[in-house]
This record gives sequence, structure tokens and C-alpha cells, in this order.
Amino acid sequence: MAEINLSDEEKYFIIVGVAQDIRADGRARLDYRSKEIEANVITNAHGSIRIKLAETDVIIATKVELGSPDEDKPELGKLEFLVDCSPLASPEFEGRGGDQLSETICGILTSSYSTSGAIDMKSLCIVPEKFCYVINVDILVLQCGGNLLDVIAMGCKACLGICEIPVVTGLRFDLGEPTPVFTTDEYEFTYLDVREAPVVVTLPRVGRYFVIDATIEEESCSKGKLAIGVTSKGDITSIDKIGRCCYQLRSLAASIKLAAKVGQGLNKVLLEKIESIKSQKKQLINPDFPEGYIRRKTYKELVAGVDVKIVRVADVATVFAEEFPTATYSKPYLTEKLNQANFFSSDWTSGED
Amino acid sequence: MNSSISTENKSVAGEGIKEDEGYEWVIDEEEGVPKRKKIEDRTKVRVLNVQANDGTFVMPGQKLAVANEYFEAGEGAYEFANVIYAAIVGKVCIEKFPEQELTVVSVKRKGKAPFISPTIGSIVTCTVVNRTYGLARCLITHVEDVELDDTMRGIIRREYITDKNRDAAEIQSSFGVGDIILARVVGIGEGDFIMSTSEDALGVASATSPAGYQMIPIDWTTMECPVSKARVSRKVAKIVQPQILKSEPS
Amino acid sequence: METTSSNGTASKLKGFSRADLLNPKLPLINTETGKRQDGRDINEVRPVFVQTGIKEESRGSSYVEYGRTKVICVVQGPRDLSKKIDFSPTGLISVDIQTVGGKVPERFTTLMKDALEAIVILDKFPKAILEVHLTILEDSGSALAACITAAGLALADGGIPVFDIMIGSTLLFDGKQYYFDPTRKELDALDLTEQEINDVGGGIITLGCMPSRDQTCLLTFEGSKHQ
Amino acid sequence: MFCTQGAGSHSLPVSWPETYGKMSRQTTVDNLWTQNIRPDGRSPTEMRQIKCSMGVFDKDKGGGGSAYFQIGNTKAVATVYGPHEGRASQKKVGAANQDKMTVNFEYSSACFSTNDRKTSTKADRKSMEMSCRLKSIMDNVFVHHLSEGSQVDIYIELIQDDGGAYAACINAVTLACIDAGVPLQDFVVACSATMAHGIPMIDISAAEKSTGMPELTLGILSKSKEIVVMEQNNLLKLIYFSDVLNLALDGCQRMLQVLEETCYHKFSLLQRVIEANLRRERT
Repeated sequence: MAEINLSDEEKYFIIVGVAQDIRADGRARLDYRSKEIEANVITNAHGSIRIKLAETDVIIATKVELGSPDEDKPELGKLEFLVDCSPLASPEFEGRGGDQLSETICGILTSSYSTSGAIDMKSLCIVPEKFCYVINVDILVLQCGGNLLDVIAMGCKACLGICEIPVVTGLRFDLGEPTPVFTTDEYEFTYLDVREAPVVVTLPRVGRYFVIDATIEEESCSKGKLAIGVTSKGDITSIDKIGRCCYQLRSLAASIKLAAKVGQGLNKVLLEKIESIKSQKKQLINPDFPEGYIRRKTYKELVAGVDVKIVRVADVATVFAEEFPTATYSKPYLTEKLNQANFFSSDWTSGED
Repeated sequence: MNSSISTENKSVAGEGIKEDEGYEWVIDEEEGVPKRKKIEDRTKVRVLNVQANDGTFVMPGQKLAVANEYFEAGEGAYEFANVIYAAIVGKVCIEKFPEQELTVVSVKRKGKAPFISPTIGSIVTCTVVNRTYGLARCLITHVEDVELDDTMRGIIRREYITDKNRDAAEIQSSFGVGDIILARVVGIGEGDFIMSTSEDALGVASATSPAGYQMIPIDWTTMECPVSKARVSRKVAKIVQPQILKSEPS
Repeated sequence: METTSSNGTASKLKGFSRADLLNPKLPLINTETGKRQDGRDINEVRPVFVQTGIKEESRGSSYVEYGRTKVICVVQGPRDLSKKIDFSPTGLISVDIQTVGGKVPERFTTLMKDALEAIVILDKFPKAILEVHLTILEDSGSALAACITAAGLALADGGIPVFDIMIGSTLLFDGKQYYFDPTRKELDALDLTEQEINDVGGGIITLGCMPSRDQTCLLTFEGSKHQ
Repeated sequence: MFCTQGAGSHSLPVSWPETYGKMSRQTTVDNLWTQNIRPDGRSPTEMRQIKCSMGVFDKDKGGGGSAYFQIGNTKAVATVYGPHEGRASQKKVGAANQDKMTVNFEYSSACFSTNDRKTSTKADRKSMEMSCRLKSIMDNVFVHHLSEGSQVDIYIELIQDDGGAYAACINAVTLACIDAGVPLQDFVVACSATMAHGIPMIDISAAEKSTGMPELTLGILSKSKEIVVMEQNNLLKLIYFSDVLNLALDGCQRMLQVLEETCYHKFSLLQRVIEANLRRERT
């Protein structure tokens, strides 16, 4: 994390303060600061969040793409993280500077989301072996205050929660290869079920005590920290020791219990926030928004619904054609359609009157 | 910073608490909160209770002795929370210094000598790499008598050459490129170590003349090439020159 | 599901991919003998082989074998800091891990770097950098643990002042039992993404500990553990 | 996003839903001709909603300045680390022109800024080129003799690119420099304009740009009306060039109005705080 250097007296003041359960900004050891979460910050992303916790400021956007699953996991969708430390946070992130930090954060996130319980990966797969949703979670760090890892993990969970995944209405078989057909209605989407997703709690060790939600000063006078991924049920999904300190075995068990308790509280607050954002979105669109989560049609249901026939797709992209599952596209049909929309008239292309 | 609260305000702190002697109020260094600490009986302190006596084979992390003002961790050992631990693999050796009432517990290792980084005050042998008006840049190859794996960079400034006429000395007339010199590390600078050759025993130990022969010092400021009799001015180190030892018997 | 597609995609969609056919996932415990697949008991560790001083001109070197996992570690003496890296009052450590063909997850290097910085007494060689090179010859389970032990021994062999010798070990549990020193086959058998493993709480722990000071200098855990 | 409602958010008339990015396909070309309405419902001479604020990150550590500029959905954030002693590596380069202030510029756009996500991080060709362009603009605006030999780090991050990104970056940098107290000769204000179907239009959005319309970005010094930067891509008939230029100039004036009001607003805040202290001392 970006370090600021303090004099020894300041460090001693903080360490002794933490020992007496009074921190530099008046909080007790286990108090969490309030955070502001703002939704829909990036309009051309499927879900975007901006989290600001005192000095840490992070923008997270998720974009959903159509990709193909890995060979060894044919039935699962894919979830990719990319952390980008912008030089706005501190001059040392200029050019290649921030790579070391973003790699560690990426590693921790992928390891805590890799267990299947976190996100229901099976529902992200459209056609096993062939097509699946690839959710790209891009994290942009604008300001690097203390507790960066917690804020990013919370942001990821919130962002995945409100990410709108377009719905596959049907399957089109051309030359025997099933290709998914997406809905054209902007307001028809489904949400991911994020109740199981983990939240990371970092416990920097200041003096002999663990501290929750450390400010940047406290982090610079702590030698190391434990990053523990906790789900809403209190299970631990991943533990990582970062930094150069070593822990007594006894204190490890105590800190994990502590993190589990704090993680549950964090999860509860976050889930409420996600629900509130979704309900706001509901008022925006038609009131009969489907309750809860639409269960996406599995591959078998999609295929059963379509009577399979080999269909030749016209080579010109269908710009204005409506979607008929069994429509036959002949060339004259398309040209007549495009003339209707005077696509070939001169003024569209060369730009003069 | 283990300052102990004097006895008169002990009553203030412990009104209700039963006064059992053997405990005193000491401000805990880490916590900053007065804590009751057992009074260590000072009498037994002088005796060294040692887990590992002299000459035993030791692994890093093994407890050696209890540390207090009379015992210290020497080289190859480190002290943590008043206990001396071994830091390297080797044999324990305990040296007593009666006049300072101090015994030093250290771990020595035969075979490859452990790495010693040039610290302030250590004498260092180095070879001069290049010279400018203000300073001579050289590569440190040995620290005291331990050879380094990899050379470290050091510089000698013009003012640090001699104590006598400090500003009359010049780099050109005291060091030549390629000379092997003895110097003392004065400071750990930004990129290179700052060294000085102000004492008499420091300076050029051996230099090769333009003709390529080992030069012999004539007096403490000039050296002569035995073959071409060319004279070059150097700041010669007042140490017994190896050639003189060789040429003594003849 | 009678798709008339000809090019054999039907067999794929029956759930058996090529990877499954090559190395079928055997259950962790062999039902007849009650022991593990390779005949070890649950809390039995694979035979360990250790050798130090295998490379002459380096400061310290070691070779460690955990069963068939082989790791070589070479420590190059504290070198002078090049001009690029700015001044640091204490020493620095640079770690790089290579495998023979294949990729090392970059989390290994960051974890190892943190562990080594916790172990080595850095202020004994200011302004110098210690280079630790680790090569994983073969990874058949608990490679990170073998790396930890190799690095600890190489440092001791090189006479670098350390707080304690570092020992690494890996533990695998699938909710019911704890398996010591899992092999690569057992790690693959415990597929974390299966749902029932996660309800019960399976996972893999790698721990690097300092025996005489009973502190841990490296700890990673993956999976889900119930309280 | 960054600015609260009160602090310096100056909205010009907005007449289309927030997520206008998904341009509805029904507004075809004839709609533009007859009712003079652009695909996203704006009249040709109407700019998108502008929100800008200064001092976004509390950069009290190190005397820096920061600013956020949003026009429509194009969002840019800039931070400036005030004139400080140049780092050793850059210093040698700047030793030649000792009287000049060395400017260290870095432009980076977020991966999610454009519609299709780009995975390459900062050091690709486009961001390098953009940094040089912005650097050349700002060089002739700085007052060099006031802080010779010192170095200014300017970092700009494009959060969302929805057309007119280059103009947004320039405005954001100007605001950030003012917030950081870097001596500037004059405001640099930039605006983009285009010409389509014979009608000059101001401040084009990504949807319009994607249909092949030429984009002219104009940056001027506000007081002296000198043109600092003028860049244009795609085809534009020469006979229409003057109309587009005048429209862009007019756009810059309106943009200047907004920037100046933001500065007054910020410094009036300071003014009010100082007066409050004075009053408290007197009573």
C-alpha cells in the first residue's frame, strides 16, 4: 500500500494509543468507519460502484462479455479481476509503479472468489464447452488511503451484486453450432446471487493488538497484516499474510474469530445496500420488475424450446431485422429493409447536405 | 524506557489492592500503561544462566542466555525481549571483559566467514577506480580481513585525505588509478560509503608504476619504480610494506 | 438430447471432458485398505530428503525433496544496491521462483518475499540486497512448503543472520479428515468448486513456521472453513 | 458523482434521460432535418450538462490540487502535485533549460472508459501521445519564471469517454492547476464541435461521433482569445470550417463561464470561512 513515513514519536503515540483502545481519530480498536457507496457511476458498464471510505476512493465497473469457458471447467462461467492503480493515488504509481500492488490484490481476490460457494458459476454458463458469460471486474484506485483491500473487496461484492446480466432469449442453430441470442429490451436483465460472496477483512497488527479498518498512519506503523475472506455465514474463504511480521499461533486463532465476527457485520450492511440500489433501479423501470432473481434458463431448457432446423444466416449483419428463431434470411429481404431506413442514401455517409 | 514509578506514589495507584511486596509498578514500554511487574532480584543477575555453554554447536533461533546490562549479544547472535538467541549456525563462544563487567555471547562459524557489511569505523581495503578533482571513487573488496563476495562502492573526498594540511592535499598527488589503499569508513552515504585515509596507517598500500612493476615507497609521500626509477607522489600508508619484508634478508 | 450435429460434440456434453478420462479423480481414501491412494496413513508425511551446500560459489544453497516434489534454492551474497533502487537503511531481499516448464502463480513470490523479510535480520547488512533464487524441479503437491524449507536452509548454510530456521508444510482437509502433505493427485481430487465440498468446508492450508519461537511467518489458506 | 449538489455544479439545460448512451434507433436522419433535433434530443447549439468541482481529494498531504470535470457522461479527474523540487532522474534532463519549469505529465484512461473494454494498462501508444499533446498545451500557459527549476506532476485519468474527451481533459487540467496554485497565465478552455447534414453542432457525444461525423476540438486562452490547440479528425468540407470554428469559439465562452463560476465558488467558500474566523475573533 502507499506508505507515508512517520517519525518514531508519532508511531509510538499510535502504538500506545491502540494498546489503550483509543485510536488517533478517537475510534476504538474494532470500530469501522462509515462508507459512501454510489451506484451507476459509469453509464456504459453493466454495473458500476464508487466507494469512498475517509481517504480511500475506488471506482469499480463490471462488464459482461460472451466468452468461451476453460477446457478443464467446461460448465462454469468466468470471473476476471483487473486492478489499475492510477497515479492520482500517489506519484509512485506512475507508469509501472503500481503493478506490484495490483498483482497482490488480484491474487487475493481471485483466491477468495475461487471457491464455488462464492458466486454460482454454473448459472453463468450458456452453452457448456462453447459459450459462457465472462464477467470482467475492473478496479480503478483513485485515492489510496488505509484499508485499501477491504474497500476493494466490498466494492467487488457490491458491484457483482448490481451487475445487470443480459438475458438469453433463445438459441439459433446455424451450421449446427448453437449461438445464443440476446434480448434487445434494455430493461430485461438478471442479477447475480451475491449473498455468498466473501468480504475481505484486513487485520493490521499495531504493537500487540489487531486493528480493524486502519488509517494510513496506522498501516505505516504496523509491520504486517492478515487478509481474511469472510462470507455472510461467517465461513472463512481465504487467509493471506501480507507484510514482514510473524504471528504467534495462539494469536492467529483469536484473530480469525475476530475477523469472522466483523465480516458478518460488514456483509449484512453491504447486502442491505445492494438491495436498496436494486429497489431504486426498480422504480426507474416498469413496476412489474420480476421479483427476486430470475433463474436463467439452463441449456437443456433453451434447446428444448427450439425446434431444431439447419438455418443459413445471411452474411450481412442484420442491422434492423427483427428476431425470428426460424426466419430465413434472403438477400433481397435485407436490402429492401435497409432502403426503408435509407441506409444507402448519400447524406448518411459523406456528410454534406 | 522501563522507568519504574517511585514508591511514594505507589499508594496512589494501589489503594484498594492488597500490598504484597515483591511487585512494583512499572510503566510497560509497549502498553504505556502502569503494570505490576515482579521485582527481579538483582543479586542473581551477575551470574550468567546459560542454556548453551561454551563451544556447543548451535542452530539459529536457539536460546543462549538471558540478556541484561551485564550480558550482551555479540556477533552472530541477536537479542529479543531480554533473551539472547543464536542467529547463525555455529559454535557458541563466550568472552568475558572483567574491566567493563561485561560478557559477550557470540556464535562463531568456521569455514566461510559470515558477511560483514562495512560499518562506520571499520578499516577497509579498496582499489581506486577513477579520480576527479574533488574525490576518488573506489571499490571496496575487503572489510577488515573478511573478503566480500561482491565489491561495494566507496568515495574518498579531497578533504578527508590527510589531517595535517587538509586543504593542501590533492587527489592527483595522493592516489593513482588502480592503487590498493587502506581506508576507514566514516559515513554510510546515499549511494557509496564515505571513507577517509587521514590516519598515518591508512593510504596507498601498493601501487603499480607506469612501467608495470610494484613500486617501493621511499618516504611517506613518494614511491619509486625499482626498474625505471620513476618517482610518483602518493600518500603512503605507514604499514610494514610486504616488499621490504621480502627484501630484508638480502 | 439428440442433436444431429455430426462432429462428436455430443460425447463432450455427456460430462466427461478429455482431462477426466486421462486422470480419473480417485476418492481420497482407498476404501479397502483405509489408507490413502499411495499407501500412506492420513497423518503420514512423504519421505523428506535435504542437502545443503550443493552449489560451490554461491553464498548458500540447498536441495529439498518432499516425496517427489523437488526444489533447489540458491542464495547469492548481499550485493551492493544498484543506483536505480533508492537508499534503504536496512537490507533488501529479492526473490524469484522458476519452474521447469510451466508457470508459477505470482502469489508464491510475494508470499515468499514477505516470509523472508520476516525471517532475516535485515539491519545487519544495510544498503545491500540479498538475492534468493528458487527453482521448482517437480511440483507434485505442497511445492510452496518445499520452497519455504529450502530457503530457510540455504540462508542458514550461507551464514546469513536469521531469527530462526523456517519450515514449511501443507495440510488438506475436506471437512471430515485432515490429510498431511497432500500430493498433486490428492489436491486435484479435492475440487474446491464442487458444491458439497463447500457446504462441509474443505480447503488447503500452507504454513511456514519458526519452530523454536513458535511463530508463523507465512500463512495462506484457500477453500472454506466453518467456524 | 464527485461534487455535491451545492459545490460548483452548474447545469445547463438537460433534455434527455441520463442513460442516453443507448441511443434509441427510431430517431432517424429526417428527424434531424425537420425538427432540428439531434439523436439524443439536444438542439444543435446546446451543450451537455457540465458538472465540475475542485479539491475533490483532500490532498492536504503535499500541497497538491485536484479537480473533477464532467460533461454529459464524459468524466475526467486530474490531480496536480504542486511545484516541488524535481526528482533526481528528471532533473538532469531539465538542467539545460534551467529557467523553465519541468512538467511531468501522465494521461491514463480507465479500462472501462470506452464501450469495449481495453485490457492494456497505461503505457500504450495512445496515452503516451495524449500526454505529449496535453503537455505541449500546458507548457505555453505556465508562468515559468516564477518557479524555475521546480517540477510539477500532473496526472489525469479519463474515467468515462463519451465524446469530447480531449476537451474535458484540458478543462480538468486547468481546474486542477488553479486548485493547486500553479501560476498560470490564463484559463485554457476547450470545447468540441462538428458539422453534420449542413448543420454545425456543438459538443458531440460518442454515439454521434461513431456515425462518422468530423470532430473539431478547440482550445483557447480565455482573455486573449488566442487559439492554443485546434485538432480535427474525419472529413470536413472547407466551406463549413468557419461556421464550425465560430460555434466552437462560442462554446468555449460558455465553458469559460462555467469554469470561472466554479473557481469563484471554491474560493468564496474560503472567503466565507476566513470571514467566519474573523468574526469569531472579534466577538
